[in-house]
Amino acid sequence: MKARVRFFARFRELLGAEVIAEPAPGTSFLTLIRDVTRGNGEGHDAVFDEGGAFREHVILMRNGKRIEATDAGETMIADGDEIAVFPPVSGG
Amino acid sequence: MKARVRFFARFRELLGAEVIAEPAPGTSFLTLIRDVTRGNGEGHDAVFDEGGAFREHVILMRNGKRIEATDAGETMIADGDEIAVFPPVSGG
Amino acid sequence: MISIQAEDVDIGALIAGAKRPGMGAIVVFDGIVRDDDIREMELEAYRDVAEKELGEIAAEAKAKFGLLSVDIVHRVGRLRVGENILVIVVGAAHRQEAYGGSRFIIERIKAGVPIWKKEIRRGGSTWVEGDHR
Amino acid sequence: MISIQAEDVDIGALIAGAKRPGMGAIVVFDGIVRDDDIREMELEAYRDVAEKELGEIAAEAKAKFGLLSVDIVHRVGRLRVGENILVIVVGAAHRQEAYGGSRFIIERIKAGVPIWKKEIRRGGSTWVEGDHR
Repeated sequence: MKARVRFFARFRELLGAEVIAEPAPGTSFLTLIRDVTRGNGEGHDAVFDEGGAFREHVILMRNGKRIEATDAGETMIADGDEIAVFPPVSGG
Repeated sequence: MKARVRFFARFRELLGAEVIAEPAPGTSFLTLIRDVTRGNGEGHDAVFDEGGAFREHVILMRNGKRIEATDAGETMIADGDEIAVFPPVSGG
Repeated sequence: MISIQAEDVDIGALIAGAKRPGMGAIVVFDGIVRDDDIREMELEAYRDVAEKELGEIAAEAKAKFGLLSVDIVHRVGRLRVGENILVIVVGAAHRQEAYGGSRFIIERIKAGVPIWKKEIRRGGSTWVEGDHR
Repeated sequence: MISIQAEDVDIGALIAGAKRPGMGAIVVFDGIVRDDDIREMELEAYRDVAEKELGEIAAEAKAKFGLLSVDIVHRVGRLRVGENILVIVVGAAHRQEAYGGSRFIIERIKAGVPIWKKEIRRGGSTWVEGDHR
Protein backbone atom coordinates (compact mmCIF):
# COMPACT_ATOMS: atom_id res chain seq x y z
CA MET A 1 0.00 0.00 0.00
CA LYS A 2 1.35 3.39 -0.95
CA ALA A 3 0.53 6.88 0.28
CA ARG A 4 2.04 10.20 -0.62
CA VAL A 5 2.60 12.65 2.23
CA ARG A 6 3.17 16.27 1.23
CA PHE A 7 4.37 19.14 3.39
CA PHE A 8 4.08 22.84 2.60
CA ALA A 9 5.64 26.15 3.63
CA ARG A 10 7.45 25.95 6.97
CA PHE A 11 6.76 22.25 7.27
CA ARG A 12 8.22 21.64 3.82
CA GLU A 13 11.39 23.43 4.79
CA LEU A 14 11.73 21.22 7.86
CA LEU A 15 10.45 17.91 6.53
CA GLY A 16 10.89 17.98 2.77
CA ALA A 17 8.27 18.46 0.06
CA GLU A 18 7.01 14.90 0.05
CA VAL A 19 7.50 11.37 1.23
CA ILE A 20 6.19 8.28 -0.51
CA ALA A 21 5.27 5.99 2.39
CA GLU A 22 4.27 2.34 2.38
CA PRO A 23 2.00 2.01 5.37
CA ALA A 24 0.56 -1.33 6.48
CA PRO A 25 -3.19 -1.73 6.00
CA GLY A 26 -5.01 -0.27 8.98
CA THR A 27 -2.49 2.51 9.55
CA SER A 28 -4.16 5.69 10.74
CA PHE A 29 -3.50 9.16 9.48
CA LEU A 30 -1.96 10.08 12.82
CA THR A 31 0.35 7.07 12.89
CA LEU A 32 1.50 7.60 9.32
CA ILE A 33 2.48 11.22 9.92
CA ARG A 34 4.19 10.30 13.18
CA ASP A 35 6.17 7.63 11.35
CA VAL A 36 7.11 9.93 8.52
CA THR A 37 8.31 12.74 10.82
CA ARG A 38 10.10 10.45 13.28
CA GLY A 39 13.81 11.10 13.42
CA ASN A 40 13.41 14.73 12.40
CA GLY A 41 13.35 16.48 15.77
CA GLU A 42 12.56 19.99 14.61
CA GLY A 43 10.11 18.85 11.95
CA HIS A 44 8.31 16.52 14.32
CA ASP A 45 8.08 19.23 16.99
CA ALA A 46 6.61 21.68 14.48
CA VAL A 47 3.74 19.30 13.78
CA PHE A 48 3.21 17.58 17.15
CA ASP A 49 3.02 18.87 20.69
CA GLU A 50 4.75 17.30 23.72
CA GLY A 51 1.86 14.88 24.20
CA GLY A 52 2.16 13.62 20.63
CA ALA A 53 -1.04 15.29 19.38
CA PHE A 54 -1.22 17.57 16.35
CA ARG A 55 -0.48 21.17 17.25
CA GLU A 56 -3.57 23.33 17.12
CA HIS A 57 -2.65 25.26 13.98
CA VAL A 58 -1.72 22.22 11.89
CA ILE A 59 -4.02 21.64 8.91
CA LEU A 60 -4.51 18.20 7.39
CA MET A 61 -5.92 17.16 4.03
CA ARG A 62 -6.66 13.86 2.43
CA ASN A 63 -7.01 13.92 -1.33
CA GLY A 64 -7.64 17.66 -1.30
CA LYS A 65 -10.25 17.66 1.48
CA ARG A 66 -9.74 18.84 5.04
CA ILE A 67 -9.86 16.34 7.81
CA GLU A 68 -10.08 17.24 11.47
CA ALA A 69 -6.93 16.60 13.52
CA THR A 70 -9.13 15.07 16.20
CA ASP A 71 -10.31 12.43 13.70
CA ALA A 72 -6.78 11.58 12.51
CA GLY A 73 -6.33 8.69 14.94
CA GLU A 74 -9.44 6.91 13.65
CA THR A 75 -9.08 7.77 9.96
CA MET A 76 -7.36 4.95 8.10
CA ILE A 77 -5.08 5.50 5.13
CA ALA A 78 -6.22 3.93 1.86
CA ASP A 79 -3.93 2.88 -0.95
CA GLY A 80 -3.05 5.80 -3.20
CA ASP A 81 -4.03 8.50 -0.71
CA GLU A 82 -2.44 11.91 -0.96
CA ILE A 83 -2.00 13.35 2.51
CA ALA A 84 -1.08 17.02 3.03
CA VAL A 85 0.18 18.61 6.23
CA PHE A 86 0.57 22.36 6.44
CA PRO A 87 0.55 25.46 8.65
CA PRO A 88 -2.15 28.17 8.45
CA VAL A 89 -2.53 29.62 4.98
CA SER A 90 -1.57 33.20 4.13
CA GLY A 91 -2.37 33.63 0.44
CA GLY A 92 -4.07 36.54 -1.20
CA MET B 1 -23.50 93.90 -15.52
CA LYS B 2 -23.01 90.52 -17.17
CA ALA B 3 -23.85 87.02 -16.05
CA ARG B 4 -23.49 83.71 -17.82
CA VAL B 5 -26.36 81.25 -17.44
CA ARG B 6 -25.58 77.65 -18.37
CA PHE B 7 -27.98 74.77 -18.81
CA PHE B 8 -27.11 71.09 -18.86
CA ALA B 9 -28.55 67.79 -20.03
CA ARG B 10 -32.33 67.92 -20.59
CA PHE B 11 -32.42 71.64 -19.79
CA ARG B 12 -29.65 72.30 -22.31
CA GLU B 13 -31.66 70.54 -25.01
CA LEU B 14 -34.68 72.71 -24.23
CA LEU B 15 -33.01 76.02 -23.42
CA GLY B 16 -29.62 76.01 -25.11
CA ALA B 17 -26.19 75.55 -23.58
CA GLU B 18 -25.77 79.10 -22.35
CA VAL B 19 -27.09 82.61 -22.34
CA ILE B 20 -25.03 85.71 -21.67
CA ALA B 21 -27.45 87.95 -19.78
CA GLU B 22 -27.13 91.60 -18.79
CA PRO B 23 -29.19 91.88 -15.63
CA ALA B 24 -29.77 95.15 -13.86
CA PRO B 25 -28.06 95.50 -10.50
CA GLY B 26 -30.22 93.99 -7.77
CA THR B 27 -31.58 91.23 -10.00
CA SER B 28 -32.11 88.01 -8.07
CA PHE B 29 -31.11 84.58 -9.17
CA LEU B 30 -34.77 83.63 -9.50
CA THR B 31 -35.63 86.67 -11.59
CA LEU B 32 -32.67 86.17 -13.91
CA ILE B 33 -33.54 82.57 -14.67
CA ARG B 34 -37.20 83.47 -15.16
CA ASP B 35 -36.18 86.19 -17.59
CA VAL B 36 -33.81 83.95 -19.48
CA THR B 37 -36.36 81.13 -19.87
CA ARG B 38 -39.29 83.41 -20.69
CA GLY B 39 -40.70 82.78 -24.12
CA ASN B 40 -39.56 79.17 -24.15
CA GLY B 41 -42.67 77.39 -22.98
CA GLU B 42 -41.30 73.88 -22.71
CA GLY B 43 -37.97 75.00 -21.27
CA HIS B 44 -39.63 77.28 -18.75
CA ASP B 45 -42.00 74.53 -17.67
CA ALA B 46 -39.13 72.10 -17.19
CA VAL B 47 -37.52 74.45 -14.67
CA PHE B 48 -40.52 76.12 -13.02
CA ASP B 49 -43.79 74.78 -11.67
CA GLU B 50 -47.24 76.33 -12.23
CA GLY B 51 -46.73 78.70 -9.31
CA GLY B 52 -43.46 80.02 -10.76
CA ALA B 53 -41.20 78.33 -8.22
CA PHE B 54 -38.27 76.09 -9.14
CA ARG B 55 -39.34 72.50 -9.59
CA GLU B 56 -38.16 70.29 -6.76
CA HIS B 57 -35.50 68.42 -8.72
CA VAL B 58 -33.87 71.50 -10.25
CA ILE B 59 -30.30 72.10 -9.10
CA LEU B 60 -28.74 75.55 -9.08
CA MET B 61 -25.12 76.62 -8.89
CA ARG B 62 -23.38 79.94 -8.67
CA ASN B 63 -19.73 79.91 -9.64
CA GLY B 64 -19.50 76.18 -9.09
CA LYS B 65 -21.24 76.10 -5.70
CA ARG B 66 -24.74 74.88 -4.98
CA ILE B 67 -27.33 77.36 -3.89
CA GLU B 68 -30.69 76.39 -2.48
CA ALA B 69 -33.68 77.04 -4.70
CA THR B 70 -35.48 78.49 -1.69
CA ASP B 71 -32.74 81.16 -1.41
CA ALA B 72 -32.83 82.06 -5.11
CA GLY B 73 -35.29 84.92 -4.65
CA GLU B 74 -33.04 86.68 -2.14
CA THR B 75 -29.69 85.89 -3.75
CA MET B 76 -28.56 88.75 -5.96
CA ILE B 77 -26.53 88.28 -9.11
CA ALA B 78 -23.08 89.87 -9.12
CA ASP B 79 -21.22 90.99 -12.21
CA GLY B 80 -19.39 88.09 -13.86
CA ASP B 81 -21.36 85.35 -12.12
CA GLU B 82 -21.64 81.98 -13.77
CA ILE B 83 -25.04 80.49 -13.02
CA ALA B 84 -25.81 76.84 -13.77
CA VAL B 85 -29.24 75.22 -13.90
CA PHE B 86 -29.53 71.47 -14.26
CA PRO B 87 -31.59 68.35 -13.55
CA PRO B 88 -30.45 65.61 -11.12
CA VAL B 89 -27.04 64.21 -11.96
CA SER B 90 -26.54 60.65 -13.20
CA GLY B 91 -22.81 60.25 -13.69
CA GLY B 92 -20.66 57.33 -12.69
CA MET C 1 -4.93 61.74 -12.17
CA ILE C 2 -8.37 63.31 -12.15
CA SER C 3 -9.81 63.66 -15.61
CA ILE C 4 -13.01 64.15 -17.54
CA GLN C 5 -12.25 63.11 -21.07
CA ALA C 6 -13.66 61.74 -24.30
CA GLU C 7 -10.79 59.29 -24.82
CA ASP C 8 -10.74 55.82 -23.33
CA VAL C 9 -8.33 55.06 -20.51
CA ASP C 10 -5.63 52.40 -20.22
CA ILE C 11 -6.57 50.79 -16.90
CA GLY C 12 -3.44 48.63 -16.78
CA ALA C 13 -1.28 51.74 -17.08
CA LEU C 14 -3.32 53.54 -14.40
CA ILE C 15 -2.77 50.62 -12.01
CA ALA C 16 0.94 50.46 -12.74
CA GLY C 17 1.21 54.20 -12.18
CA ALA C 18 -0.73 54.05 -8.92
CA LYS C 19 1.80 51.88 -7.11
CA ARG C 20 3.58 53.61 -4.22
CA PRO C 21 5.81 52.59 -1.34
CA GLY C 22 3.73 51.07 1.44
CA MET C 23 0.92 50.00 -0.88
CA GLY C 24 -0.49 46.49 -0.45
CA ALA C 25 -3.86 46.66 -2.18
CA ILE C 26 -5.41 48.36 -5.18
CA VAL C 27 -9.13 48.35 -5.92
CA VAL C 28 -10.43 49.37 -9.32
CA PHE C 29 -14.02 50.23 -10.15
CA ASP C 30 -14.89 50.23 -13.83
CA GLY C 31 -18.38 51.39 -14.74
CA ILE C 32 -19.34 50.29 -18.24
CA VAL C 33 -22.20 50.97 -20.64
CA ARG C 34 -24.75 48.23 -20.02
CA ASP C 35 -26.93 47.06 -22.87
CA ASP C 36 -30.32 47.84 -21.36
CA ASP C 37 -31.79 47.78 -24.85
CA ILE C 38 -29.68 50.80 -25.64
CA ARG C 39 -27.59 51.46 -28.69
CA GLU C 40 -25.30 54.07 -27.24
CA MET C 41 -24.92 56.38 -24.31
CA GLU C 42 -24.18 60.07 -24.41
CA LEU C 43 -22.40 61.65 -21.48
CA GLU C 44 -22.32 65.32 -20.68
CA ALA C 45 -20.45 67.09 -17.90
CA TYR C 46 -20.30 70.53 -16.36
CA ARG C 47 -16.63 70.01 -16.85
CA ASP C 48 -14.83 72.56 -14.68
CA VAL C 49 -17.10 71.99 -11.73
CA ALA C 50 -17.13 68.21 -12.14
CA GLU C 51 -13.32 68.06 -12.23
CA LYS C 52 -13.05 70.27 -9.18
CA GLU C 53 -15.58 68.11 -7.31
CA LEU C 54 -13.84 64.87 -8.33
CA GLY C 55 -10.62 66.35 -6.93
CA GLU C 56 -12.36 67.22 -3.67
CA ILE C 57 -13.88 63.75 -3.40
CA ALA C 58 -10.45 62.19 -4.03
CA ALA C 59 -8.86 64.35 -1.33
CA GLU C 60 -11.64 63.53 1.12
CA ALA C 61 -11.34 59.79 0.42
CA LYS C 62 -7.56 59.93 0.86
CA ALA C 63 -7.91 61.59 4.25
CA LYS C 64 -10.80 59.44 5.44
CA PHE C 65 -9.41 56.05 4.37
CA GLY C 66 -5.67 56.76 4.40
CA LEU C 67 -5.43 56.06 0.69
CA LEU C 68 -2.00 56.30 -0.91
CA SER C 69 -3.30 57.06 -4.40
CA VAL C 70 -6.55 57.96 -6.14
CA ASP C 71 -7.18 58.20 -9.87
CA ILE C 72 -10.56 59.02 -11.35
CA VAL C 73 -11.28 59.16 -15.07
CA HIS C 74 -14.83 59.94 -16.21
CA ARG C 75 -15.64 59.75 -19.88
CA VAL C 76 -17.88 62.16 -21.79
CA GLY C 77 -19.32 62.01 -25.28
CA ARG C 78 -20.82 59.08 -27.16
CA LEU C 79 -20.05 55.61 -25.82
CA ARG C 80 -21.05 52.22 -27.13
CA VAL C 81 -22.26 49.26 -25.08
CA GLY C 82 -19.35 47.73 -23.16
CA GLU C 83 -17.20 50.87 -23.17
CA ASN C 84 -15.71 52.25 -19.96
CA ILE C 85 -17.65 55.19 -18.49
CA LEU C 86 -15.85 55.70 -15.21
CA VAL C 87 -12.63 54.23 -13.86
CA ILE C 88 -11.64 54.69 -10.22
CA VAL C 89 -8.27 53.33 -9.06
CA VAL C 90 -7.43 53.56 -5.37
CA GLY C 91 -4.38 52.20 -3.58
CA ALA C 92 -3.86 51.68 0.14
CA ALA C 93 -1.74 49.72 2.56
CA HIS C 94 -4.54 47.25 3.25
CA ARG C 95 -7.56 45.98 1.38
CA GLN C 96 -10.12 47.27 3.88
CA GLU C 97 -9.18 50.89 3.16
CA ALA C 98 -8.92 50.27 -0.56
CA TYR C 99 -12.44 48.79 -0.80
CA GLY C 100 -13.87 51.40 1.57
CA GLY C 101 -12.27 54.28 -0.30
CA SER C 102 -13.38 52.98 -3.69
CA ARG C 103 -16.95 52.58 -2.57
CA PHE C 104 -16.98 56.00 -0.91
CA ILE C 105 -15.80 57.66 -4.13
CA ILE C 106 -18.33 55.99 -6.43
CA GLU C 107 -21.23 56.76 -4.10
CA ARG C 108 -20.17 60.40 -3.88
CA ILE C 109 -19.86 60.70 -7.64
CA LYS C 110 -23.31 59.18 -8.17
CA ALA C 111 -24.82 61.46 -5.54
CA GLY C 112 -23.57 64.80 -6.66
CA VAL C 113 -21.04 65.38 -9.43
CA PRO C 114 -22.59 67.29 -12.36
CA ILE C 115 -22.40 64.64 -15.07
CA TRP C 116 -25.38 63.27 -16.96
CA LYS C 117 -26.10 60.20 -19.03
CA LYS C 118 -28.50 59.90 -21.90
CA GLU C 119 -29.52 56.49 -23.13
CA ILE C 120 -29.95 56.32 -26.86
CA ARG C 121 -32.42 53.71 -28.09
CA ARG C 122 -33.92 52.81 -31.41
CA GLY C 123 -37.17 54.50 -30.52
CA GLY C 124 -35.68 57.62 -28.97
CA SER C 125 -33.51 58.64 -26.09
CA THR C 126 -33.90 59.45 -22.42
CA TRP C 127 -31.82 61.21 -19.82
CA VAL C 128 -31.08 59.02 -16.86
CA GLU C 129 -32.14 60.69 -13.64
CA GLY C 130 -30.41 59.39 -10.56
CA ASP C 131 -28.64 56.16 -9.96
CA HIS C 132 -29.04 53.23 -12.31
CA ARG C 133 -25.95 51.04 -11.92
CA MET D 1 -9.82 32.28 -15.87
CA ILE D 2 -8.67 30.68 -12.65
CA SER D 3 -4.92 30.36 -12.47
CA ILE D 4 -2.01 29.87 -10.11
CA GLN D 5 1.03 30.96 -12.01
CA ALA D 6 4.53 32.36 -11.75
CA GLU D 7 4.03 34.84 -14.61
CA ASP D 8 2.58 38.30 -14.10
CA VAL D 9 -0.88 39.04 -15.42
CA ASP D 10 -2.11 41.72 -17.82
CA ILE D 11 -4.91 43.28 -15.80
CA GLY D 12 -6.09 45.47 -18.67
CA ALA D 13 -6.53 42.39 -20.85
CA LEU D 14 -8.34 40.54 -18.06
CA ILE D 15 -10.80 43.43 -17.72
CA ALA D 16 -11.37 43.64 -21.47
CA GLY D 17 -11.95 39.89 -21.56
CA ALA D 18 -14.37 39.98 -18.63
CA LYS D 19 -16.95 42.14 -20.40
CA ARG D 20 -20.25 40.40 -21.11
CA PRO D 21 -23.73 41.39 -22.24
CA GLY D 22 -25.64 42.88 -19.31
CA MET D 23 -22.52 43.95 -17.43
CA GLY D 24 -22.47 47.44 -15.91
CA ALA D 25 -19.70 47.26 -13.32
CA ILE D 26 -16.35 45.57 -12.92
CA VAL D 27 -14.40 45.56 -9.66
CA VAL D 28 -10.75 44.57 -9.59
CA PHE D 29 -8.76 43.68 -6.50
CA ASP D 30 -4.99 43.72 -6.92
CA GLY D 31 -2.95 42.56 -3.95
CA ILE D 32 0.65 43.69 -4.23
CA VAL D 33 3.89 43.01 -2.35
CA ARG D 34 4.14 45.72 0.30
CA ASP D 35 7.56 46.92 1.40
CA ASP D 36 7.27 46.11 5.09
CA ASP D 37 11.06 46.18 5.32
CA ILE D 38 11.11 43.19 3.01
CA ARG D 39 13.31 42.56 0.01
CA GLU D 40 11.19 39.96 -1.68
CA MET D 41 8.30 37.63 -1.09
CA GLU D 42 8.18 33.94 -1.87
CA LEU D 43 4.84 32.34 -2.57
CA GLU D 44 4.10 28.66 -2.43
CA ALA D 45 0.85 26.87 -3.28
CA TYR D 46 -0.60 23.41 -2.95
CA ARG D 47 -1.39 23.98 -6.54
CA ASP D 48 -4.02 21.40 -7.55
CA VAL D 49 -6.03 21.92 -4.40
CA ALA D 50 -5.67 25.71 -4.45
CA GLU D 51 -6.88 25.90 -8.07
CA LYS D 52 -9.82 23.64 -7.32
CA GLU D 53 -10.75 25.76 -4.28
CA LEU D 54 -10.42 29.02 -6.22
CA GLY D 55 -12.79 27.55 -8.79
CA GLU D 56 -15.27 26.63 -6.08
CA ILE D 57 -15.05 30.09 -4.52
CA ALA D 58 -15.62 31.69 -7.93
CA ALA D 59 -18.69 29.50 -8.53
CA GLU D 60 -20.07 30.28 -5.09
CA ALA D 61 -19.53 34.02 -5.56
CA LYS D 62 -21.22 33.90 -8.98
CA ALA D 63 -24.27 32.21 -7.52
CA LYS D 64 -24.44 34.32 -4.36
CA PHE D 65 -23.93 37.74 -6.01
CA GLY D 66 -25.22 37.06 -9.52
CA LEU D 67 -21.81 37.80 -11.00
CA LEU D 68 -21.47 37.61 -14.78
CA SER D 69 -17.74 36.89 -14.73
CA VAL D 70 -15.00 35.99 -12.27
CA ASP D 71 -11.26 35.77 -12.94
CA ILE D 72 -8.72 34.94 -10.26
CA VAL D 73 -4.97 34.85 -10.84
CA HIS D 74 -2.70 34.05 -7.89
CA ARG D 75 1.05 34.27 -8.36
CA VAL D 76 3.61 31.88 -6.94
CA GLY D 77 7.39 32.05 -6.75
CA ARG D 78 9.62 35.01 -5.94
CA LEU D 79 8.07 38.45 -6.17
CA ARG D 80 9.61 41.86 -5.63
CA VAL D 81 8.07 44.79 -3.78
CA GLY D 82 5.27 46.31 -5.85
CA GLU D 83 4.58 43.20 -7.90
CA ASN D 84 1.06 41.79 -8.25
CA ILE D 85 0.35 38.82 -5.96
CA LEU D 86 -3.33 38.27 -6.56
CA VAL D 87 -5.70 39.74 -9.11
CA ILE D 88 -9.46 39.24 -8.83
CA VAL D 89 -11.70 40.62 -11.58
CA VAL D 90 -15.46 40.36 -11.13
CA GLY D 91 -18.17 41.72 -13.38
CA ALA D 92 -21.86 42.21 -12.60
CA ALA D 93 -24.87 44.15 -13.77
CA HIS D 94 -24.58 46.60 -10.86
CA ARG D 95 -21.82 47.87 -8.63
CA GLN D 96 -23.30 46.52 -5.40
CA GLU D 97 -22.92 42.92 -6.57
CA ALA D 98 -19.50 43.58 -8.06
CA TYR D 99 -18.09 45.03 -4.83
CA GLY D 100 -19.81 42.39 -2.69
CA GLY D 101 -18.58 39.53 -4.86
CA SER D 102 -15.03 40.86 -4.96
CA ARG D 103 -14.87 41.23 -1.19
CA PHE D 104 -16.39 37.78 -0.67
CA ILE D 105 -13.75 36.18 -2.88
CA ILE D 106 -10.74 37.85 -1.26
CA GLU D 107 -11.95 37.02 2.25
CA ARG D 108 -12.50 33.39 1.27
CA ILE D 109 -9.06 33.13 -0.28
CA LYS D 110 -7.41 34.63 2.80
CA ALA D 111 -9.36 32.31 5.08
CA GLY D 112 -8.69 29.01 3.48
CA VAL D 113 -6.93 28.47 0.17
CA PRO D 114 -3.63 26.58 0.61
CA ILE D 115 -1.17 29.26 -0.45
CA TRP D 116 1.61 30.64 1.73
CA LYS D 117 3.78 33.73 1.74
CA LYS D 118 7.29 34.04 3.04
CA GLU D 119 8.75 37.48 3.64
CA ILE D 120 12.42 37.67 2.78
CA ARG D 121 14.38 40.28 4.71
CA ARG D 122 18.01 41.21 5.02
CA GLY D 123 18.29 39.48 8.37
CA GLY D 124 16.36 36.33 7.44
CA SER D 125 12.91 35.32 6.37
CA THR D 126 9.59 34.44 7.98
CA TRP D 127 6.47 32.67 6.86
CA VAL D 128 3.39 34.83 7.20
CA GLU D 129 0.73 33.11 9.26
CA GLY D 130 -2.76 34.38 8.70
CA ASP D 131 -3.94 37.62 7.28
CA HIS D 132 -1.60 40.55 6.87
CA ARG D 133 -2.99 42.75 4.15
